[in-house]
Amino acid sequence: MKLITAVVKPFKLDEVKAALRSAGVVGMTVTEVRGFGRQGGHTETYRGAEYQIDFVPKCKLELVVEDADADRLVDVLVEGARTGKIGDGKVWVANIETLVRIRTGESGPDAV
Amino acid sequence: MKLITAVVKPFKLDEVKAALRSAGVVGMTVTEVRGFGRQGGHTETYRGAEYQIDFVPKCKLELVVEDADADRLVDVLVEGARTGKIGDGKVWVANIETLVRIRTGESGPDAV
Amino acid sequence: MKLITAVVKPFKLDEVKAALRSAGVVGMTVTEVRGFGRQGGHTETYRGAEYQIDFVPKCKLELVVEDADADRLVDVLVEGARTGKIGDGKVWVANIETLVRIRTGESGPDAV
Amino acid sequence: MESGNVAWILVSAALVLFMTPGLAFFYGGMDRSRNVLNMLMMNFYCVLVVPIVWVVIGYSLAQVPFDNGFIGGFDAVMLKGIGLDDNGGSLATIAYLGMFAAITPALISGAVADRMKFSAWAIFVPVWSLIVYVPVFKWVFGGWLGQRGSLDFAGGTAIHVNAGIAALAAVLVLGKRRGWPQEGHPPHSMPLVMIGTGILWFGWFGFNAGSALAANGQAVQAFMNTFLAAAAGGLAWVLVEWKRDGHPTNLGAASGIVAGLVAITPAAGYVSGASPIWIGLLAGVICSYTVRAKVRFGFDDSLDVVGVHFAGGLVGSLLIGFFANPAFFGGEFREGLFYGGSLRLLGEQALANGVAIVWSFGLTYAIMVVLKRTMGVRVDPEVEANGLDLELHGETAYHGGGLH
Amino acid sequence: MESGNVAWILVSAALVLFMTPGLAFFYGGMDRSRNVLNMLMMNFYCVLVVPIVWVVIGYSLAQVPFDNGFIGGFDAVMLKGIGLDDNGGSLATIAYLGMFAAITPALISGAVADRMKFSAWAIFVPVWSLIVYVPVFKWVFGGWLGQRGSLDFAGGTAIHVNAGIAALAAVLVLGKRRGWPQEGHPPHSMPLVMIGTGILWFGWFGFNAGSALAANGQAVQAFMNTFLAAAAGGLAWVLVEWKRDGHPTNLGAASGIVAGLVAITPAAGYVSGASPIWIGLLAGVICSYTVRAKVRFGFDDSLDVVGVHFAGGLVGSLLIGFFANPAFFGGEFREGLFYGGSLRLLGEQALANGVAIVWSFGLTYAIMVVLKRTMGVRVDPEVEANGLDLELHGETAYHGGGLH
Amino acid sequence: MESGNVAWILVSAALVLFMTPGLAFFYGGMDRSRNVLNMLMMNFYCVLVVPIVWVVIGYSLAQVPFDNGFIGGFDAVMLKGIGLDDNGGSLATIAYLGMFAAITPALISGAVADRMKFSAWAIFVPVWSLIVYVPVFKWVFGGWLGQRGSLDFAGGTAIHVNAGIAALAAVLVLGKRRGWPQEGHPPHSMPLVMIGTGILWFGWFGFNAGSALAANGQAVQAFMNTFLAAAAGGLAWVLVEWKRDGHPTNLGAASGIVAGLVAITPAAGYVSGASPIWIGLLAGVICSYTVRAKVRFGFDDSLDVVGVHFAGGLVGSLLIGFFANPAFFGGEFREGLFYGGSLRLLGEQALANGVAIVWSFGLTYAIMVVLKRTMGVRVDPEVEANGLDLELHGETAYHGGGLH
Ligand SMILES: Nc1ncnc2c1ncn2[C@@H]1O[C@H](COP(=O)(O)OP(=O)(O)O)[C@@H](O)[C@H]1O
Ligand SMILES: Nc1ncnc2c1ncn2[C@@H]1O[C@H](COP(=O)(O)OP(=O)(O)O)[C@@H](O)[C@H]1O
Ligand SMILES: Nc1ncnc2c1ncn2[C@@H]1O[C@H](COP(=O)(O)OP(=O)(O)O)[C@@H](O)[C@H]1O
Repeated sequence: MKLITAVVKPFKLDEVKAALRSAGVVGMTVTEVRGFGRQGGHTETYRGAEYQIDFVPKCKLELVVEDADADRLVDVLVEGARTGKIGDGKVWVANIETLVRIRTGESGPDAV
Repeated sequence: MKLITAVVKPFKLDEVKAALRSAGVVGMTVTEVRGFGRQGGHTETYRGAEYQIDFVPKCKLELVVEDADADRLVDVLVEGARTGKIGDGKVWVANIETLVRIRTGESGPDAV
Repeated sequence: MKLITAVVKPFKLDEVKAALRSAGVVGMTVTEVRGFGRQGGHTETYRGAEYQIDFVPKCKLELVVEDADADRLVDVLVEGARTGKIGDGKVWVANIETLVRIRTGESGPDAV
Repeated sequence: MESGNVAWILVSAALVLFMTPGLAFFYGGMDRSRNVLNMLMMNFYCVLVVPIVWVVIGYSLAQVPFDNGFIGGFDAVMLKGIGLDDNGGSLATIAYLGMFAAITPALISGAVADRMKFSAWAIFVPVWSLIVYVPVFKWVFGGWLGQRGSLDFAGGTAIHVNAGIAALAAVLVLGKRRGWPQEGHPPHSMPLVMIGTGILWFGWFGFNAGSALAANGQAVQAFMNTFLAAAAGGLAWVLVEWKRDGHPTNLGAASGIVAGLVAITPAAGYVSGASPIWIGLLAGVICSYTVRAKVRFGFDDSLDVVGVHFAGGLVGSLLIGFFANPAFFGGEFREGLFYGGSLRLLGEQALANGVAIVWSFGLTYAIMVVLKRTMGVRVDPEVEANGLDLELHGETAYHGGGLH
Repeated sequence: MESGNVAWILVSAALVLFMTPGLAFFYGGMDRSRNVLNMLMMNFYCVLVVPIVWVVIGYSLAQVPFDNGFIGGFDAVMLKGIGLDDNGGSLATIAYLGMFAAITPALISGAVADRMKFSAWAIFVPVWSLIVYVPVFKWVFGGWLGQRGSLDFAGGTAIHVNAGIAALAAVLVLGKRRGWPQEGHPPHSMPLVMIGTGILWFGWFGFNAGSALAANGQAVQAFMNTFLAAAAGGLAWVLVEWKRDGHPTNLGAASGIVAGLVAITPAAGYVSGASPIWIGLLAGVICSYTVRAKVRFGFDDSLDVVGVHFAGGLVGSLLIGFFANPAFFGGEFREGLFYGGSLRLLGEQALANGVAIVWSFGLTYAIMVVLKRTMGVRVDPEVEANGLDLELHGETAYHGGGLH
Repeated sequence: MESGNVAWILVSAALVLFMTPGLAFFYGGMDRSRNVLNMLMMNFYCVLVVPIVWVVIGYSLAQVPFDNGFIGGFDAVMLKGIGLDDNGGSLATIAYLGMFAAITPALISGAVADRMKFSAWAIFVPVWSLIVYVPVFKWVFGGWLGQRGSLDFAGGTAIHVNAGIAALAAVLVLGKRRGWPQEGHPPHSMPLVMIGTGILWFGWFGFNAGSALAANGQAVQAFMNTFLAAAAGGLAWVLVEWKRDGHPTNLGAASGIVAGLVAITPAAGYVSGASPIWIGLLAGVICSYTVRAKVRFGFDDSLDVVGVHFAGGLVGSLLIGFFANPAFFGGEFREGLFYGGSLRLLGEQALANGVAIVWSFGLTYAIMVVLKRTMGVRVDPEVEANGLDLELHGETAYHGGGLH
């Protein structure tokens, strides 16, 4: 099975979620993260002193999916998260060995 | 070596931690995450307007373990996290190549 | 490509970031996490009652890098994060299959 | 003026000043975490600019000469001629009224939340104060509407109806938030909302009971009315939503408290006995429904300024026509219907509010249109998406952990 | 009544109203983030329902006729016959006392935190107010206990001991929280606790010094005592824990401040000089130990209502027997032991508290048992595990980031 | 004393007490989340220890005998001889002044944030109060500096300049924070900063207008001045930074409000008309630049106590030399330059501040050096890195989620 990890802009989360759902995804896990990248950070000024904030807020999605679905879902994800502006984020895919559903103990594709 | 990732209900965290500790685990990393799944979210009502909150709070555990321990620890984890109710979460296992202990630079099983 | 994951002490984050940047890293993703390990937690006392806090704040870094850079960057990371005191954290490396840049759809090393 | 009265006016003035931060937290807690500072800033800005405007020219236009029914003049510009005789009584009153001038435009900020240019707000506030607030204030307190016999003890018409309808005009020009009403935005910090609520109620005793401008029986009754109407309003809203939506909520309690306070504001010095309880209950029930109007009619009043302040203020102001009880106060105003009065008082209340509504709606709309055509009133979609705190103010509300 | 006195009573009443939100934040900050809104709601609910109960019937039962030693009557139901003569003095006092009625049951909420059904709380509060609070209040203030010579200036017996022992009765019926005492739950927001603490101390000046019902010398001394006892209580607790537990903590400072305030409450208008410092120090030290009783004796008083309010109130009330100083006040009450008095005053203090304890414990226990048998008092284990905010109120305290 | 005046002093005293928590939140919000509790504790500690020190010995040294120009004595130790005659007037004043004594050292805490040993702070506060605050207070209010004709209405010299320059001395001994000035630390919670700001402004009405020690015309003018100077200060700072840095910020508004309040403090009872607006504007503009001095001159004044309180206090105090208007008040003090006065008043202001600066800087430096040589004033680098909350107080500000 595959673990798809995506880092996206926070305000795109709802759209991405909706797109994935339409594509048949029934589960995923999301984390608030901070990204460092080409987009660069921003400057905040407090009492005239500038603070360089390098990390910008992002959302990280993790989805375990069946091998066969991976490519298609990566496309859906990329589609849904794209604004075309710098900082849209990344998607990467890794192989995983087992997936277990805690409630039932089922494993493999049945556990998705 | 293996990376075990588990998404569990927050109030089960202490129990899971205790179970893993008894099973010999000496280290792990935990993240507050939000889960989307069959459990569904919930509705909050503010001034009579309903807000659908799709994401429910979960805890994500990550443990790097020796290959030989992986299966056993997955079982311990599943055992400790189970309530039998929907939303208990998932466990998945991936292969990793190196593990390094920053303090000493040790790597491989010694670094766990 | 490789996914380098590192768990480090929060106050080392800036140094590690700077070191990685000098080593040519242009992107990474950071998460606030809590670590459980040999370092142990601490005790807080509220109205005379002791609470054992097992989890200590850590920062988790994730970097997707080209295969050829992985070892070097792990070294840079370990170097930058080390204080020599217990609790300095771990680094592990996993293989990943694809990396896609959402903005452009580029994939593989070009997407880093 | 007796020292006890001076003390009471000063305390009341300090309490009303404290209400603007309270309002900021009430609104700010309801907002999303990426816009909370913009919300706080819109409110705090009002207490920075309005006090200056008020003493430089506003007070003079609003009051002096006192016998002019339509507008004051320039005699008291920059407090000219205001001394400390009468133990400081008149100056204390001017300071006290300045607090009201400051919080009134702040009320509007809740409606325009999340999308208004701060630069436009910076112009809107002083302009609105002078050409909307000041005349309505004059007409109601001592001017032609007041002289005809309409009643407004502490600013139901002059403040809540006025700001509430202005909020409607403002959002009609401004347009809806991106994604509204499909996307919901629950309060980012309910404890902050409740901090604001506590401060508001506390401060409102100064707002209402202070309006007697003396520590006397009328002040005491206004105090008691403020206590009871707020409680009744909160209780009513909580019970309605418990039945209707299934849960008694903190935001319901807070909203009902504010609705009750708004409704009792015009009536506080004119009603007695169980009347404040009825007024509070009615306001709580009614406002728990009027906040839904925005979705039905499609105007995006972000934090329900229309549903709470306009509706609550109007309810309270009209209910004076039923509950006014001059005999109790030994006062020289008309009886309400329940105390043997004719429809005349209710008619005057309707007229006064009608005039305020037309004036405020029309002129606010005009100000917003002019601002829109000149400097623009709305932030870019990207600014809206990224959050106004960072984009407009270069600040972030919360910085946690080691990530900075 | 002089305007200065009216002003002082009104200010004091507003300050006491502000204390209930303050208490909500003090308790709410100590709670976990998934139950904080339930805690706030339990407190705010008290200021919604009790004011109505108080003016409709409570005040009348508590006071009128005044010469009845056991219970008032129905003469002043819905404020019947209360006018604005005496410059509003009597009505001001009724409003002021209404604030006390509202905060007293709110104190209990800290004990039952995290597991009580809100519906049961909604019934408990008005019922408890009428059958526990009102009689004890009557007996202590003007009724038979007061007539015998026991002293309670601002509600040590009538409020803190009363609510504190009721808290014990309530948790005995309610049972322990899931996981208690093995699992600990540190405060989810110490800044919120300290906001509550600041508001409480600020408001307590109205609570204590306002109880003189005039801006006179006794009020001033009560004010000074409130200042010093709170400081001494906080200092004592901090020093004890610094020595004992190794750290001076904010929660210790806050708890000691509250303990000092509770202890000085009954004594504030009867002691002078260095006495408030001693009372505060003793309360701080003693309460820093009594909060541990719950673990030893196994009753789950979540936020230490028994350890702080019952213990602190009792300490302060009994210390009157030592420190009362009528000569200083020119007052007609008995001397304490340190000022040449006999054991009589101490005896009366013990009797008054004993009576309050028995009545309050017994009836509170009975109310809780009836509620338990009828509607149930405890939420389901799953509700407890998931948090009361979401389950009972359909709200979440904090919504951050882009995840909603 | 009339009841109205007693009421006003008591209210003012309560307001000033409330300012110390307000200051704690103002500073605490600006701090990082791992040091916020240390910051709160440093502030709250002041209201625990100073009240005791004040009544035991401080007040007596600071005031009694009144005709001594240099230092009081031991006649009023532990309030000896202070009764309730004059309706409690003198005791009320002592309580009121005790609030000022408590907040003054608290001001310094902002400078030493993030690195001072709490044990050293615990000694520093009472020692500093007695040997720095008390003499300066005496000299300025009724002592030789005051007798020469320098003016300080509510503590510009005695409190803000005094604490501000002491802050400088303290950080010179203490040294810079690890990583400063390269590493920046934005405020961890701007809403907390704004809660503090709201409370500070609210309380400052008691600080300034209360200093008239009566509810009279001078109090009213001081109130109006406090209102206008704060508004003008906030407005000025916001406009400067909007132009200079590109954004109008909440922290700018808050800082400007405080700067305006600090500057009007010494002048509040001596200036009138548009003067407070000018004073506020000047203070806002000047302090928005003086906060930058620390980076240029390399002293690490963490939260800008020098830049705001020292600079603002000095500006306000010297401006009295221009704006003082005795005719308006019917008062017996010298005219400022703009009201026909000579340079004499300005000279006296300069002298008084000069003396305060030398005394305060010198002795504070000495106290800090002694503490450094004996117990040490600075935490270990590791403690600093891990955060003072956990290391010194065994507490963590926020506990969220299921992770504990
Ligand atoms: N090599 C990387 N490894 C992990 N995360 C990355 C990497 N590069 C970028 N990211 C994440 O993706 C986000 C967007 O990347 P950025 O370089 O800013 O823009 P873009 O993806 O449009 O080129 C970053 O904020 C960071 O969270
Ligand atoms: N395919 C998936 N990939 C990643 N995380 C998942 C996936 N499916 C579920 N999860 C996580 O597991 C949690 C529980 O899943 P859910 O479907 O609600 O219940 P159950 O595991 O009992 O079937 C979700 O909240 C989510 O965090
Ligand atoms: N086996 C593991 N899997 C995942 N994370 C781990 C593991 N062991 C330790 N960690 C993480 O590394 C951090 C440091 O580990 P710890 O054992 O305390 O010290 P050290 O790495 O110096 O031996 C922990 O807080 C935890 O976040």
